[in-house]
Formats: sequence, C-alpha cells, structure tokens
Amino acid sequence: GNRVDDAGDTAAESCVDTSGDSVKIGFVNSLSGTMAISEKTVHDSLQLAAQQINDDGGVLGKKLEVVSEDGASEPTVFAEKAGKLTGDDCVAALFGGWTSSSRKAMLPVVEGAGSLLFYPVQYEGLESSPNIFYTGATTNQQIVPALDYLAEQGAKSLFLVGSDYVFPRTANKIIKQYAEAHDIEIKGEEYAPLGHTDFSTITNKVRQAGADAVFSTLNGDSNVAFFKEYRNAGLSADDMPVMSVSIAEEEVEGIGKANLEGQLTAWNYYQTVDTPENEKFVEAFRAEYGDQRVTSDPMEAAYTSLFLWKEMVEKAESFATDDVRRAADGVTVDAPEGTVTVDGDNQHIAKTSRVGEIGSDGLIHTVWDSGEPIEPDPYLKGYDWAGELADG
Amino acid sequence: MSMTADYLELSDVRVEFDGFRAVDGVSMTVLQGDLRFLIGPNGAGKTTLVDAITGLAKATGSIRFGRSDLLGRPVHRIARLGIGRTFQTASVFEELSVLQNLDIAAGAHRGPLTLLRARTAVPATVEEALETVGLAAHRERKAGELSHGQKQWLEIGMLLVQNARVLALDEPVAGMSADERQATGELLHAVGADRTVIVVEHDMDFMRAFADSVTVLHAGRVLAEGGVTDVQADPRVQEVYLGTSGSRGEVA
Amino acid sequence: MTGKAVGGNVRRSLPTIAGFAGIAVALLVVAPSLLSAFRLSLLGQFVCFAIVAVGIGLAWGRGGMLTLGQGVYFGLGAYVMAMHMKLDDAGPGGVPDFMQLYGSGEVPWWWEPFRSPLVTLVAVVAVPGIVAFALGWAIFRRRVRGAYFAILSQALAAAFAILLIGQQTTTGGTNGLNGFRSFFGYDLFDPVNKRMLFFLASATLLVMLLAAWQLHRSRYGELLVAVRDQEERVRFLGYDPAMVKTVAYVLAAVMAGIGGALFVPIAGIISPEDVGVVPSIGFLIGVAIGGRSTLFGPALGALAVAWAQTSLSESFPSMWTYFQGALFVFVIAFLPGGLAALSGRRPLRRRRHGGDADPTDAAPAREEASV
Amino acid sequence: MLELVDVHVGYGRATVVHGASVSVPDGGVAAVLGHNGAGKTTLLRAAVGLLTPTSGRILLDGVDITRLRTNKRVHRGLAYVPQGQQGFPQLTAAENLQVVADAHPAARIDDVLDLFPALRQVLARKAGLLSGGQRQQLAIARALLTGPRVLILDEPTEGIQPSVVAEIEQTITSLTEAGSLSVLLVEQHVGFALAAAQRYYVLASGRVTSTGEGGTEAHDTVRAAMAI
Amino acid sequence: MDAFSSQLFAGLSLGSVLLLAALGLALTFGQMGVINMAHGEFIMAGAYTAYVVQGVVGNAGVSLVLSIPIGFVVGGALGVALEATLLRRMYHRPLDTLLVTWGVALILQQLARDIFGAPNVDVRAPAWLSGNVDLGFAQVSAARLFILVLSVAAVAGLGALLKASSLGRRIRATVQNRDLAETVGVSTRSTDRLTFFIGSGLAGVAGVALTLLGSTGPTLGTNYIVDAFLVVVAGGIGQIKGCVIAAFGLGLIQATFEYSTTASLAKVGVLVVVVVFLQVRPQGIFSVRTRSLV
Ligand SMILES: Nc1ncnc2c1ncn2[C@@H]1O[C@H](COP(=O)(O)OP(=O)(O)OP(=O)(O)O)[C@@H](O)[C@H]1O
Ligand SMILES: Nc1ncnc2c1ncn2[C@@H]1O[C@H](COP(=O)(O)OP(=O)(O)OP(=O)(O)O)[C@@H](O)[C@H]1O
Ligand SMILES: NC(N)=O
Ligand SMILES: [Mg+2]
Ligand SMILES: [Mg+2]
Repeated sequence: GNRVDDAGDTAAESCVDTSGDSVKIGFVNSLSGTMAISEKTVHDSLQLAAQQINDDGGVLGKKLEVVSEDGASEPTVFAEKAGKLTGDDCVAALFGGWTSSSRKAMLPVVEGAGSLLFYPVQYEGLESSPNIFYTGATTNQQIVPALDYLAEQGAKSLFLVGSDYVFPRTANKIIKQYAEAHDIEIKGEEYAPLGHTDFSTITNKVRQAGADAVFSTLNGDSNVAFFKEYRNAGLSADDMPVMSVSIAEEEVEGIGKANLEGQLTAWNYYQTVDTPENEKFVEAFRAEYGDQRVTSDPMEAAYTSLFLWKEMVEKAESFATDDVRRAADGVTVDAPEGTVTVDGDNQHIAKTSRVGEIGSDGLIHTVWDSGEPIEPDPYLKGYDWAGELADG
Repeated sequence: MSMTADYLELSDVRVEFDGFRAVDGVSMTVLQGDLRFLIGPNGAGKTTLVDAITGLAKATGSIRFGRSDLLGRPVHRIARLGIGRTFQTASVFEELSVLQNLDIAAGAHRGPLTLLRARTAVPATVEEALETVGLAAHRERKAGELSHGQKQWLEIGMLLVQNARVLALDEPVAGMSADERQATGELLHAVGADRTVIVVEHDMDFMRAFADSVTVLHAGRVLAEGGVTDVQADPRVQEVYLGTSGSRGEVA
Repeated sequence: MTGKAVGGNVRRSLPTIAGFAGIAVALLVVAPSLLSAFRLSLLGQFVCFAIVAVGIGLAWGRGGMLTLGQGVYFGLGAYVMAMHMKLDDAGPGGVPDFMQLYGSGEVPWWWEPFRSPLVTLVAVVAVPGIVAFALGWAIFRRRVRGAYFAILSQALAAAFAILLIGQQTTTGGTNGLNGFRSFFGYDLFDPVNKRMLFFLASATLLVMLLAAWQLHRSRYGELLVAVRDQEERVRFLGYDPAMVKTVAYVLAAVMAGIGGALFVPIAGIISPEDVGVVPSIGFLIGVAIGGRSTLFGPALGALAVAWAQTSLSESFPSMWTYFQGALFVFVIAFLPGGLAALSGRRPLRRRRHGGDADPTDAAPAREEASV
Repeated sequence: MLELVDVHVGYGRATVVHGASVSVPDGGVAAVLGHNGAGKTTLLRAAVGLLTPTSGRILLDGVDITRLRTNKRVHRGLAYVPQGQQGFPQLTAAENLQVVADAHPAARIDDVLDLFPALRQVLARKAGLLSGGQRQQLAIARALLTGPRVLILDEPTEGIQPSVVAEIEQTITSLTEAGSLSVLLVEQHVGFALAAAQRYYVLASGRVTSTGEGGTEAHDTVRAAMAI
Repeated sequence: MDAFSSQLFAGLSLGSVLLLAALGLALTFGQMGVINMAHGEFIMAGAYTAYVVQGVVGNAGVSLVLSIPIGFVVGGALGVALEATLLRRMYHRPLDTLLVTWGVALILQQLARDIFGAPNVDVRAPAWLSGNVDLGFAQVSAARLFILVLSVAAVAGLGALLKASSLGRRIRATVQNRDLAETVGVSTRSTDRLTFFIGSGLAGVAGVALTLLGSTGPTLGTNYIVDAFLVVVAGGIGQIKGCVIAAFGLGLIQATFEYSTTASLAKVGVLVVVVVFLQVRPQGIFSVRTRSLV
C-alpha cells in the first residue's frame, strides 16, 4: 500500500450512477437513541422536500431515490452509515446529522469519498470543509446577534449554562470574548453532561450569581429539567431571562409552555415567520404529518438544503461533486425563512437572524430580526474581538 | 525445639461472634498418626474450631502446626502450610471431572508457566489418590454426577493430593450407608498413619470403631479428653451429649 | 497412560483445529473476495469486537465475572492508538487539529509519549492491563463479586465515558478523535492499506483465539472454572482466588484494548459513545448468543450480532431496537448456553436450585455461582 | 394415606427414579433405604412436588395430587424435612418458625419448641449462623409446625447429637403410635428405620429392589438387599 | 449561609430522588436477587401514566394525586408481566436477569417512542407545587419538598411492610430458599408476583414524581438506572436501611462535588467514592453476615 508521502491520487473514484432515470441521495438521521427526539423531525422534513421535488419532476429530470440510514445517535454509526451511503449505495449527496460530533464523524468520510454532505443545524463554526454545505447558522448568524440583542436590552452580566460537549463549549468561548470586548461580566459558566436531569445545584449557582440574563446552550432533555428547576427556584423571564440557542418549537411542548413562557431563543426561522414560502411549507408539512406537528429551524434548514442542492445541480447540469461545488456560489432559494444564498468560499449560506420570545401558545414569536440575510463568517474574521479565534 | 513428628497444638483458642463465645478457651494437641475425634453437642463449637484452624473464623490464642503459627494468616496461606479440610456439605467442582478436581487440588504450588500449559500427563500423586479413594473408574466423569458418598471420597482424595499434613474432616460419613461408613473409616485409618487427623462426628459407632483418641467439646470448652472408652464412660459426656442410648449397633 | 492421554487430546482437538481453519479461510480468503471495500472494512470493525468478545468469554464464560465495563478497556486501547495517530498526522512537534481549535493549542504532557510508535504499541497492551490489574486486584481481593462486581463495572464504564466527554480539549469530548490520515505511516485513504488493516485484525483475532484455546486447555483454565463455581473452596486448596480472577480479568482487558486499538484505524473514529454503558453491554450480547463458555462462541456470536445489527438497521432503521431487545430476551432466557448449546453438549446444569445450595450460603454467593 | 405409584422422575433429561411404588400406611411408617445416589431424595422431592414425575401418580388419601403445587400439598397435610439442614439463612430461628406459623393459623410454636428445647437459646440468631445440628432441629420443628398428617423425612438425624437423635426417634414413634401421623422416612441408620417402620423399601439405582414388613427381624434381609 | 443551606437541601433532595428510584430495586434486586435493568423503564411508564392521567383529568393537582396510585398499579402490572413471562424461569441465575431485562428495557423504550412519539411530553405541575416554600433556613422548591416527603413515606411504608407484616417474612423466606418455602406452605409463586408488583409499583410512583422535576420521554428511566443500582449496592443488598443512607449520602456527596467542581466531575466523583467505599465495606453499608461459605 501507499505510504503517506507517496505520490498518487488517494481520493476514491466516485461511483455515483447517473445513467438511469433516477438518482440516489442519502438521508442519515438518528432514528434511535437519545437524539432521535430531534432528528426524527429533520428526517420528516427531508422526506417532504424529496417528495415535493419528485412531484415537480425531479432534479435534471431524474427522480430522487432516497436511501435512509439510522445514525443511532452515535458518531461512530454516523461515520459507518456515511461510508455505506457513499461507498456502497453511491449516493449523489448526503443530507443529515445534527450534533457536531455526528458532523465531525462524517467529515473525513465524505472527504475521503469525494462526496457532499448537507448539514442542517446551527453549530459552533470554525469549520469549512469543501465537502460539506452548512445550511444551519454559524455563530455570527445566531449567537452573535443574540448577544447583540441582550446587550441592547441592557444586559450587563451573563451566566452561561451549557451541555458538556463541543458546541456549547465553543459557543461559550466566543461569548466570553464578546463579553470581554463589550464590557459584559460573565458571572458563571456551568456545564452539565448531556441527559443530566438534576439542576438544583446549577440553579442555586445561577440564583446566587444574580446575572442580568442566562445564556443557555443546553441541549436535549436537560432543558426540561433546567427550566422546571428554574421556575421552581422562583426565577422567571421577567427578572432573569434565559436566551437559548437550542430550543425550537418541537421542544417547547415537552418542556412545558408554562415553564418557558417569556423566555428567549435565537434562530433563523420560527414557525410563525411570515413569508409565503413558510405558509406553504407549514401547510404541506401538516398535511403530510398531521395538524398537531410544528416546524422548527433545523427542519426548515434541512428542507431548504435539498432545494439548494437541486438548484446547484441544475446550475451545474451535473451531479458530480466538483461541478456542484463550482456551481454553488451565489445559488439562491426563497426559503421559508426568507431568501438564502450560498457563499461558495466557505460553503455556508447567508441567513436572516431572529430572536424570538416563547408565547403561551407554545410558538415562538419574533421580537427582533436582522432585516436582511447576514453573510456567513464561520471563523468570525469580520469581528475584531474574535481575533484569536479567527486564527484557527 | 526439635521434633520427630508433626503435631497440631492449640492453646487457649477463642472465637467470638458479637459477644457470643462459640469457642471459649480450647487447648489441645493432636499428634501425627493419632486419629482424633472431636465430638460434642450440637452448637458446641466443633465446626467453629475447625474454622479457626483453617483460617475461616477469626480467633485469638494460638494455633501452631510444627513451627508455623496459623492464626491471622489468610485461608489460602494456611492451606499451603499443609492444613486441609472437608466440609459438612460436600463441595467439589461439579463442572470439572474427577481427574481435574484432583489435579487442581494437587497444584497450589505450581508456577505460572506450569499453570498456563495443558496437563500432558496425570501426576503420580493424583493417580495414587484415584486408587486410594476408589474413584479410578470414574476419573473422566464430571464431579457433579457423583453420588453424595463418592463426592465425599473425592474430597478426601483432594486432601491427599494436596499433600495436607493436617486433615480436618467435618462429619465425613454423615448420610453414608453402613458399609460406606466402614470403607471411609478404613480409608481414614490408612491415610491417617503419617498425618494429623481431626474428625468431627456424631456417629458413635463410627467413632468407636476408628477413633484413637477423643476430645469432647461443650459450650465452647473442652469437657473431656482421652480414649474412647474413658470418654464414653464419663457421666458428664453422657449427660450433655450421649444420652442414654449411645449406640445403634450397626458398624460391627 | 501418558501416551494415551496425549493421543486422546489430539483426537479431541480435531474439531477445534477444524474450527480454526474454517474461521481462517472465511476471514482471510472468502470475505476479501466477496465483499466490497466498504463491507470489508465494516467486517474489520466487527472482527475487532470479536477480539473483545474472546476476552469476555474468558472472564465471564470461564471465570464467571460478568464484566459490564469492557468498554473502558476497549476505549483505553482505542484512545491510545488514536492519540498516536493524531500526533503522527500532526507531524513532529505538531498539535492535533482539534486541540488548536478548542484547546490552548498545546499538547498536554500525557499525550507526548504517544508520539513514539513503540510506546504506543506497548501502551495498547499495558494501559488496559495495568488499569485492569489495579482495579481487579482491589475488587477481587475484597471479594466483591457477583452482582456487586457487575454493577460496579457498569458504573466504571459510565464514569469513563463522562470523564472523556468532560475533557474536550484533550480527549475531543463527545466528538472523540477522528479524521486520521495515516496509520504508522501508511495512507489510510489507500484501498490497499485498508485491506491490509482487515487482514491485520483478522490475524489478530486468530491469535487471540489461539491464546484462548491454550488457556481453556491449560490447568489455569480448569482452575478458573473451579474458582467460578466454588471460589471459597479453592481457597482451602491453597490458591488465592483473587489472583486467579485478576489474571483472567487482565487478559480480557488486554484483548479489549487490542480490539480497540485495531478498531480505530479501521473505523476511523473513536468516541465516548463507543466506550460507555451501552456499548459495554452490547459487547456481551454476542458473547451470550454465541455461547459464553465455549471457545469460538463469543467471537462468532459477536460477528453475527454485529452483522445482524448493521443489516437489520439498514433494512428497518426504526425496528432494529425491537430486534435487539428480543434477541437479548430470547437467547438469555431460553438459550442460556447460547447457540453453541444447540449443537454441542450441554454443560452440566448447576445443581444449586435453592434447596441444594448450602444452607449457610446467602444470596450473593448464589449469584456468583450461577454464572 | 400417601401412595407413590410407578413414579418416574429425574433432572432434565436424566431419569433417576425408574418406576418406584411406595405406600405409606395410615398412621404408620414407611422406610426407604438405599445407598448414596440411589434416588431416595429424588423420590421424596417428587412426593412433595418439588420435582414433577415424567410418569406415574402420587395419591394422598386416594386423591391424585401429582399436578398439585407443593404449597397446596402442604396445606393438605404433607410436610417435608429436606436433607442437608436447610433453612432460611437470613431469617432468625424465630422467624424461621414464624413464617411457617403465618401460613398455618393453627400452628403453635411453643409446642414444637418443647420438643427441641435447645432451640430456645438461639431463637434470636440467624439460621445461617446456627450449627449444623441446630439447623437440623429447626428444620424438623418447621415441618411439625405445619400440623402434618404425613411427614416426609429425608435423613432427619444426620448431624444431630446422639441424645437428641434418641429423642427425635422417640417423638416420631410416639406421634405415629398415637395414630395422628404417617411418616415416609429415609434413613441411613437401618436399625432405627426398621424398628419404626411397618414397611420398608430398598431403592437401588432408582428401582425398588426389595420390600417387606418392617421390624427388627427384617434387618438381615435388608442388609443383604443393600449389599448388592 | 444561604449557599450552604440551599446546597444541603439540594443534596437531600437529590438523595430523595435517588431513594425513590432505588427503593423498588432494593426490593426486587435486594430481596429477590433480580437485577432488573427495566426498572428504569418502569419509572418511565409511571411518568407517562402521569401524562395520560393528566390528559384525561385536566386539573394538574387532581391528576398528580390520582397518578400516584395509578402509576403504582401500572408499574406493578408491568413488573408482574415481566416476572410471569421471563424472570420466573431465571431465579437460579440472577446475573442473567440483568441481560434479559436489558433487552426488555430496549423494547419498552422503543414502544414508548412509538406510542407517545420521540419528543418529550409535558406534564404540568400543579400550581401549589410550582415555586418556592420558605422553610426559614432556606427557600426550597415545593416540588422537591413534595418528593422528599413522598420518598420518606414510601420508605416508611415499605419498611413497615417488610419488618412487621408476615408478607415481609414470606418474601425473605422465598428468596432465601424457594423450595423450602414451598414445603412449609408458602406459595412462592404468588409471593414472587407480589414482591415484584410492589417493587415495580414503587418505580411507577417514582416516575410520577419525577415528572415534577425533569423530562417525560422514552429515555427518562435510563438516566436513573445506574445511579439507582449504585445506591442499592452501596447500601448493602437486601437492606432498606442501607439503601436510605446510601441514597442520601450519595445525594449529598454529588451536590457538594457539583457545587465545588462541575456536574460531570461530580458524577465521576460519586462513582469513585462508591468504588473506594466498597473497598472498605465490600458488602455495602450494612453487610449481611453468614457463616462459612461453600
Ligand atoms: N458467625 C456466627 N455468628 C454467631 N453465632 C455463630 C456463628 N457461627 C457459629 N455460631 C454459633 O456458635 C455455636 C457453635 O457452632 P458450631 O457450628 O461450631 O457448632 P458445632 O459444634 O459444629 O455443632 P454441630 O454438631 O451441630 O455441627 C453455635 O451456637 C452457633 O449458633
Ligand atoms: N439436581 C440434580 N441434577 C442432576 N442430577 C442429580 C441432581 N440431584 C441428584 N442427581 C443425581 O440423581 C441421583 C440420585 O440422587 P439422590 O439425591 O436422589 O440420591 P439419594 O438416594 O438421596 O442419595 P444420598 O443418600 O446420598 O442422599 C444421583 O446419581 C445424583 O447424581
Ligand atoms: N451543532 C450542534 N447543535 O450540536
Ligand atoms: Mg458442625
Ligand atoms: Mg439423599
């Protein structure tokens, strides 16, 4: 075999078969395990998008043939399934992943296979693989605007609470640099293991610290325990609001509207966003999956990602990775969240930022938006205070 | 101090459980070749005394075998000094064959390298023991398939290959039929000649037939000691232990 | 007499030798010629699990120690290897990518030794071995066993995973370590090298099976069974059961570590999800299904279960959990000897159902005895 | 009273008793004798229902109880003293008796303790900590406490000191002589067994090889039968 | 001082949660020797019971009060079903019960996912349990106080049942020697069922209570199972007393660690404490002494 320094083309030959009248794409979401709660919804909206595209005649005249795999909430399984989809099924592109660890696990696989992954969830930035399109928000499209909003509302001190993994830790690193530059005091920083369910100690610390607001990067089940405890401890949105970046519509029901009323979230999309595209999206989604279902930011980003890919392929008139990538820059879609545009340099997309308040109806209502799409800046190069991060 | 024969010497041995003295100052000496029977009422402390000797029960006083003090050593170290025992309920390794049982019993001193190799030949001591306890024909059978009496013999065989210098047997013939008891008694006599043997028993016929000397325990203390006839004639022993009918007249 | 015994051994060994030949042919000849590159590398991962299973067969099947924490040792071996590969990719004096990203940009001191390939190879065996020895000795010496041991080992797996997750800057946290480009200088994107990794894992499995065979046949193997069934009795023969058990536990840990170390270059990733409570129990299912106390059972069971898991989860993504649960229930409840029991001789049923147990013996000892 | 008719029973696939028939006379004693491993215990376990015969029947007062669960049999008057000094090790001696009394409202603990005065001293001790003989006495006491009409005894005097053995033998004799109790007895001490029994059965390799009237005069016949 | 007293309460509260989760195990594991990994899923079933009852009743307070007995019955019924179908044949190999019940746990979890959906559901707390109670020395969460009281009541009830009633003796006798228990007239089958019913029922109650604190979702029980077993093991198998001390001990330790370090390290710390503790007392706080083995 080849030593590393031997010359030779090591990337695998693409095996994508485009000769027939259909083309395969792969969905990889956790349908089991702890992340199934969230990722199942993404899977649903991806299916919806594929169906709509097929109903509309497909991509370049070819019907989409979807191969679904279960990532089982484990990075190793995501890597395995990505390997299967690219290596054995020879899909033209992959859609899915949620946690950053699932994305990091698939990254070397898609790079090695010369394939494409469309990743639909907001994340911690500091990454830009040529084989991944990031259709969720990077930090300057979610966290930074959220901080701006809090600062604008007069928050002089923050308490940071997060789940113990890469996204919250990196996000908090950014928040701390922002705080330093903007004269905001960080009164505490606490991490709980994913799935942690006892927040009495952390809540005690939060209460004693008495910050102006809490910035939460908690993920999953922990949110329920945290907000119940928060309320039981007598804390409320009025005296110490919590800004969350990982609670979307489908989590609100499980956490309990009563526990969340008045709290803040930062995303690029809410079910309540008022665009004609969103009206159609919500309507189609409910027609497909039932009236009680809600739509959320990652679902919308996943839904949009499929249309973005379609536009890129059609612009390139080819399914080949290199052609698609070359064609990607400037591709635009009128998405439910508003117009989004691909930035060919970093494979992210320009998105509108929003801060929302959770209402008693369980929906999230926009209280602030950026007005126009914000250009993606995964390394925060455009922000002076983030100097050190930008070197990464 | 020089000696020609091994002997087991207990002096002022006490075992206490939560304030209850199960063994309360027992002193006795058992010489090699002397088949010593230990009798006494239920709960007198016989088993506890055996436990103390073999390291299972924590005791005070002194228990010496040859030059070694046994007290305070862990069970397996005491076993390595040549003290072996059997249990009231036969306890052999049921998943292993008779041969394997004996081979394990013979091998506590083996080094790691020997242990990690397969057994290529049957050690002579094991072969001998198989004959002695009459299990040669059953060598490949799993010990779990043996009958109660055969298991007890296997246990004695394990003591033999273990090269135990002291054998402590807790009710070895309980549940055996008359001729099995006879056979076991003869076996003990044969192997006991160059060993120190303590037998705990309630079977008086068996004792009469095979005991060289007897120690009677009562309430944790030595009540009487001596030859079979002396002890049997002792009115105190009759009162607490034998009752009026001492004999069933079966081992004849 | 001696001659007869040896001759008998050879004859009795024939099926085993045939078994070895069968596995060798299947893994080294048939599989590579039939499977696609992706499937072969997947099988390579399963072979790594099978290596772990061989160790569990020893500790649990033979030694009665239900170890719910093999993920720890698998993880130790895997992380040692992954650290080396990360450092290797980073080049001399270099800093692995994730440390630059999330950490201080400096390599912690305890990573440094793993720059050396030799230290790494030694550590793959030594780290799990030493940890298992320290832990095993402490636990077994105090006669913690049966359910206590099982639950303690499970707690250790949980603790290990949490610890890894909490140290993001030095262990990669939930992301784990991945994105390797080379393995001891060999390019991991090269299909030929991937194939070689498969052969390496398969050969290792065969070596581990040989080692297990030798242990099964050895006097130590018999002693281990004796300790499993009657730990206290063994003490009275002059053995220290704690030592006997510790040896088996360490061997199982070392095998798990080797399995983990080989898993990393093949799978291309190791993360806390692969070492915690759930994967640790996952390791057991194959062993149970194959037949815990047999020689080939654990390894074949592990291969079969992993294969079934993958293909079932591909065909019925959301149904797999039911299959997995039902498999556990069915095999353990109704086929305690595993599939091996269907073909071969049944091991003698333990005769300790309640009444036959020693009356002085409390529940904990019965727990031990039953496995 | 209690009848075992052509009982075949064993463990798993292995049959241990191959068609044994034993009959316990009303208010009398039947003794089962035999070598170690002959299948005596196995037969008794089938009689109380701890093992299910593969064929054959078990009758109590002429009623077929072959399929009845053990605890139901006990409530119909069967009691069993297993071999090997068994007890509930974590329960105190007193609780060992009380648990029986709970299930049998008519039971009088004091009365059985009068039969085994030595137990009074150790009532507060856990059964698992008792000496072998103490445990055996406790086992017999438990069985008597169920107020049995048929008592099944598996080597009841094993491990008991001679003076108490004599008392137990006396108790058995007097209870049966009073006509209130029938006994199925397994004993290695052929002398006592034959003295007490109206009928004896010699079991060898799971088959009844010899049977006859009890009484000391049968001694030689039995020894001859057992010597095979 | 406020920090101290609120942390003290946090520890006690965590202990009471652990206790509630572990109490049923103390019975089924401690007394019967069954290592029931599906105990966590019985807890989950209790939580979903609270959800369903709330859906029917509406009023949060009434539904909570109703859910406690109903959750007990639901958990108990699941336990009995498990006992009757699988565990009954496994009493002589307790370690295997761990693996079988793990399989059952997987199935129950997936069932919950298919029945109630993957996302968490919301069980509303009654108004009188949302918010604070002033105990003088500290402001404590009313819901946590409620759980503390509930767990103490459960322990007292169970303790009384086992100690004083004949049932307790019967359970212990059955576990210690099944055949013998039968032969003295105890119906071991119904005793097993009843024990399992109570033990699993307690899991159901725990589930109802936990809806006040955390999420109600398919994986609710998994979060508690390892800790609950640790409590029983550290307490000494078969010892309700030990279980109580261990639960509160571990709760306080975790709360203290968590306050001074992080939640992750606290979890690891607690495990290390238990391992070290078992070095000192291998059989738990209250060890069960018996005579010589073999
Ligand atoms: N661990 C213990 N805790 C409390 N008491 C104990 C313990 N072990 C033994 N005893 C008590 O010590 C006394 C002596 O018991 P031991 O077993 O030595 O008697 P023994 O002479 O062997 O009687 P037997 O002939 O009935 O077997 C008994 O009263 C017993 O109950
Ligand atoms: N649980 C069991 N499983 C398999 N075989 C058994 C079991 N119990 C006993 N046996 C076998 O059944 C046969 C008869 O045993 P049993 O205990 O009935 O004999 P016994 O006549 O009572 O002997 P003893 O006088 O030693 O008590 C023996 O060969 C024994 O090995
Ligand atoms: N990228 C996230 N939310 O893990
Ligand atoms: Mg004794
Ligand atoms: Mg018998």
